[in-house]
Amino acid sequence: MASQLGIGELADWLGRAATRYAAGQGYLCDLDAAIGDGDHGANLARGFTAVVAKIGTPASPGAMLKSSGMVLISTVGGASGPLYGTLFVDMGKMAGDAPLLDKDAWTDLLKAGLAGVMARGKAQPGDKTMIDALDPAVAAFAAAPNLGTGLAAAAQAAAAGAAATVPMIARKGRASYLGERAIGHQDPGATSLAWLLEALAQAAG
Amino acid sequence: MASQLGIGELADWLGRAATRYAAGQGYLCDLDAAIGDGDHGANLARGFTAVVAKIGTPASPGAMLKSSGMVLISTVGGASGPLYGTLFVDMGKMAGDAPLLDKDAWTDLLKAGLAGVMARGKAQPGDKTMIDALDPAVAAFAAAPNLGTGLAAAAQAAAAGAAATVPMIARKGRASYLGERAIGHQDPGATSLAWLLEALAQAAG
Amino acid sequence: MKKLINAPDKVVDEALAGMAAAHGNLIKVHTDPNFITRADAPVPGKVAIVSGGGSGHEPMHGGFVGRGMLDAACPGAMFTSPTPDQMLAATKAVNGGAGVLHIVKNYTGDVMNFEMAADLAKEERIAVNAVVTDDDVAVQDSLYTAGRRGVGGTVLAEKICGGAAEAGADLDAVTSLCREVNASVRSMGVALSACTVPHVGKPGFTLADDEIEFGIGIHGEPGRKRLKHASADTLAEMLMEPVLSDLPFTRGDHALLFVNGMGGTPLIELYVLFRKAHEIASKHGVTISRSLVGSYITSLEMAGASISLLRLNETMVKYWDAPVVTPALRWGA
Amino acid sequence: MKKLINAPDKVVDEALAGMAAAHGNLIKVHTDPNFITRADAPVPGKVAIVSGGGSGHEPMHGGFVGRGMLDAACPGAMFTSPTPDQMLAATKAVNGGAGVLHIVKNYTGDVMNFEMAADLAKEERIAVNAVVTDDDVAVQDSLYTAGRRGVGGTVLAEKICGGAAEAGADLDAVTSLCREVNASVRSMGVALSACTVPHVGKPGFTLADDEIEFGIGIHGEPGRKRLKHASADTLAEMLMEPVLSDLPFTRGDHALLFVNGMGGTPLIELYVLFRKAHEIASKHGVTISRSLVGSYITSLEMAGASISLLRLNETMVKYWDAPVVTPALRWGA
Ligand SMILES: Nc1ncnc2c1ncn2[C@@H]1O[C@H](COP(=O)(O)OP(=O)(O)O)[C@@H](O)[C@H]1O
Ligand SMILES: Nc1ncnc2c1ncn2[C@@H]1O[C@H](COP(=O)(O)OP(=O)(O)O)[C@@H](O)[C@H]1O
Ligand SMILES: [Mg+2]
Ligand SMILES: [Mg+2]
Ligand SMILES: [Mg+2]
Ligand SMILES: [Mg+2]
Repeated sequence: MASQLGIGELADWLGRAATRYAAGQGYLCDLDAAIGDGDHGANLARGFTAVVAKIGTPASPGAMLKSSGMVLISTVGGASGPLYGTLFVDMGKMAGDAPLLDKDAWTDLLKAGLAGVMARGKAQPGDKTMIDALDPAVAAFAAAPNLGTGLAAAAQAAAAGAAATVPMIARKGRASYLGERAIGHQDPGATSLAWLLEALAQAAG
Repeated sequence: MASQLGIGELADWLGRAATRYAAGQGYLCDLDAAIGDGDHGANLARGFTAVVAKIGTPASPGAMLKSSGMVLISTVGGASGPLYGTLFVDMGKMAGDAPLLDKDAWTDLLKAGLAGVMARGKAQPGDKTMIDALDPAVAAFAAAPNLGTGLAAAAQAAAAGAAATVPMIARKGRASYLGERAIGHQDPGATSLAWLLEALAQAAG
Repeated sequence: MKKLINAPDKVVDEALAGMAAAHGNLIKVHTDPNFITRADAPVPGKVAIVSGGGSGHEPMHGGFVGRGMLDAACPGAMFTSPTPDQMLAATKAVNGGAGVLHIVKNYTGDVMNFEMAADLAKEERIAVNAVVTDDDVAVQDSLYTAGRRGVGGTVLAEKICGGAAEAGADLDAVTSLCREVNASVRSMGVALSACTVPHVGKPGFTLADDEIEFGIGIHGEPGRKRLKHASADTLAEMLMEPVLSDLPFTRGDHALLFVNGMGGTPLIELYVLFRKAHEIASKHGVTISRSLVGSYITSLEMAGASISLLRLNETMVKYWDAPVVTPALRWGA
Repeated sequence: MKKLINAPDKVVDEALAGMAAAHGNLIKVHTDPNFITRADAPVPGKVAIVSGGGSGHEPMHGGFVGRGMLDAACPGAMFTSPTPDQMLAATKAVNGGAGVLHIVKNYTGDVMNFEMAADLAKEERIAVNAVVTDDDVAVQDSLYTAGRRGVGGTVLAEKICGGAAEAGADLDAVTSLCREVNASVRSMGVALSACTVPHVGKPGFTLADDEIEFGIGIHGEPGRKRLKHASADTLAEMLMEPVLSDLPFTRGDHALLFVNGMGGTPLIELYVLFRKAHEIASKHGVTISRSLVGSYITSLEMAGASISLLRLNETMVKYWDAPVVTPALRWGA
């Protein structure tokens, strides 16, 4: 397990995410059909497939993250497009030109991404959105001793956060239209975000 | 069993027919759904209900038959409206002003009705239409010794004629669009015509 | 059966009341007997056009009543041709002294009921011509059938003849134009699902998930054959082949392509079908110079579509383009 | 799933190709990114109106592009809001120098994507205003929801604002008219069946034969509550009650009544519903002086309907009546 990640690991991450979304899109769509409009899996599969197809050879991890975010913004659509797009763009901006990203850099990146998504979508923890996976993941990562344990902890926290959305009433996104009927269903965006961090942990080592 | 029928028996006949169509409209619609458009039972139920509602106290059997035919023409619609309407109107014309109709009169009436329906619809026996019930019924009636046996024989022949439509390919009406797919289904119009003659036999005693 | 209705035997009357409430500026709804006339009928000196048929095909025909199309429409019970008293009353109401054309779709019931009405109208000294439309290539026109059915081409005939009548053409001219349109158009349809006639309460047939009915009419009846479902492009080929070869359409023809929904098929799918039908026509050397896409002649909530192709001449184009102001078709004014 | 399509991921592009083939005289279809403009865009000196949203709602919005309504529409993937690059490209393509109004239905995705596009357009010095429509009374507008959804009222806003823009109103005037229409319209919908998103392949929910979803949006999602099916008249009461009381509409109001089909409901049923809704409005003292009946904002093949009621003022009536020449709405020219 490396103590820093470069564009090779990032490309691996995005590839793993794309594969995961392509394979699991039916499951995510089912989650979204229950409390949304049934397209979340297809949206992300389309977006990350495009990211991988257009990835090229960017100069730095930051450039790769930014351009991936732009591709997501222009291919995903829906609520998750601007949100996932902003996550990547804002992480990319924070990464600057650094060729390699260590634990501290990743802490900054993840915090910037979280802040960006929260600014864009105005959701708070507990609103039954992807924030419920991302927010605890960022906290768990920051608290971990090193990059490897941090990414593993982040993935676990995100999965736990996604699971914790089941009993929630939604206050943002389509699921909020359902009121109490949203109870008992896991949020698709929180789930897909947990998958993203799981892919990152795998790519890191 | 009377040897002549007057407006009392005719009113009874029309009432029995109306009741029969109202009760059996689902069955007729099912037959029609298989090889037509599923409305035959509803058409006749609507028409004969109107006949009974508007029957009033006509001066003669002929007047009653004619006005019933006019009501059928203006309430049934579809293929069966003009055909059943013509059947009654032409029987009524043949009946003239006679207060009572005996076996010979009924032979003329039924022949006139059959001729009218065939002129209007241009169907021949074997085309899988109501003619396949009416034509053998008229022949059976004419061959019988008296009114009572004649009406019973007519009802039986019509029922047999309707049953005999099952293996036919239709050459008239909607069922003709189906080609060989019409084989195996009994013609709804032949069936309803058999019911009409059964009601007549019952009304006659 | 789940429908937005109150009772099966009230659907037609209540829908007519709804049409009257929604389109009072364009049409007038008459009851007992039921018929719809354009609001300004009769138009003195103009040939009047009357059509009609069973209900359940909306917007046809009531939605086509108005300036530049039909003067009157007679709605029968669901999928049941209207009765002669309706057509007689409508014919009298819209007769502007220049005669009346009955446009009748070729179904035994429609033909007989319109015939009886025309006879009655003639007794009242109204000049009535009738044209029976029969554009459906799914049925062979032979001694062994009731003849080809009138389907999508009827809508085109009503629009074009309406334009001609509005422009002052006389009864014989409108009549022969109607015959010409009917002779120049061919149609074919496919169902992906059945429909449920309200008073029947269950679907006219049942299709497995991978089955379609090919060569359907417009009364929810099964078609010529049951086939395996296929892609939109394949279905477009299967629909266009008999349409193109029957007339036949030839290289250099200009045509109007009408992709019609059966009632339950969303518009986006009709455009997918249109795309391929247009491509097939072009490959065949037929230029599509006019188009119509939408659910105009329907079978209640049936999923499916039909394609009609009309070989155009200058007169037809002129009257197709002419202003039309009806609830369902409207342009140019 | 049985649809007239070739492949789930091709539906949108192929339908756009079909629209281009069918309506080349009215609209222009651009690809990569996807957007539709009126054929004569940009119109110099005219405020341009851009809308958009997920596909599957046809004819909205692409069918509303043309003179007197939208200058451009951006179709997203099925039920998925379009992306900012589409709105940016459309905005640039139709900008005639008088500014661009974005009409955005209130869904998280649509709002965010349009916002990003507006930011980018402003960077290119195009004046962009945005109005977010939210006429759906099924959702409570509160801190606990994403706010009311934009539904049927959006169609009315697009028509009326299109009329104003065509008549030369400036960007601020068109913008405030749009806000006013949105503030004056309320809508409510009911589903009798679910719809199937092509790439999902199965219905979004399942209803028993006697169940309905009440208070639905337009994305095939379940509604506010599942209820027992009822007669059309009862459903009309249930839909009209919250619509009338929310604004509230009061005695003496003049209104436009829009009965909209969700895609799979036949027109005849919409008229049955219209009849009762009209009667209820009248009883409430609201005069229905304009009407719209048809499937204009849909959820694929979903069976069901929505009712929108717009309190009219003179300006709205004037621009509602103004000429419109689009594939789906057309009158007066
Ligand atoms: N305001 C918001 N902030 C953060 N996440 C949100 C917000 N609104 C929605 N989401 C997330 O987006 C997910 C839905 O994404 P998706 O289905 O792709 O978009 P749409 O709802 O437009 O169809 C939800 O499950 C939720 O996690
Ligand atoms: N040309 C014809 N001559 C005699 N009977 C006919 C003819 N065409 C149809 N029919 C009869 O009419 C019946 C159908 O009647 P109905 O369903 O009421 O009318 P429609 O076919 O218009 O829906 C058929 O079953 C057949 O018996
Ligand atoms: Mg979604
Ligand atoms: Mg029938
Ligand atoms: Mg019928
Ligand atoms: Mg979506």
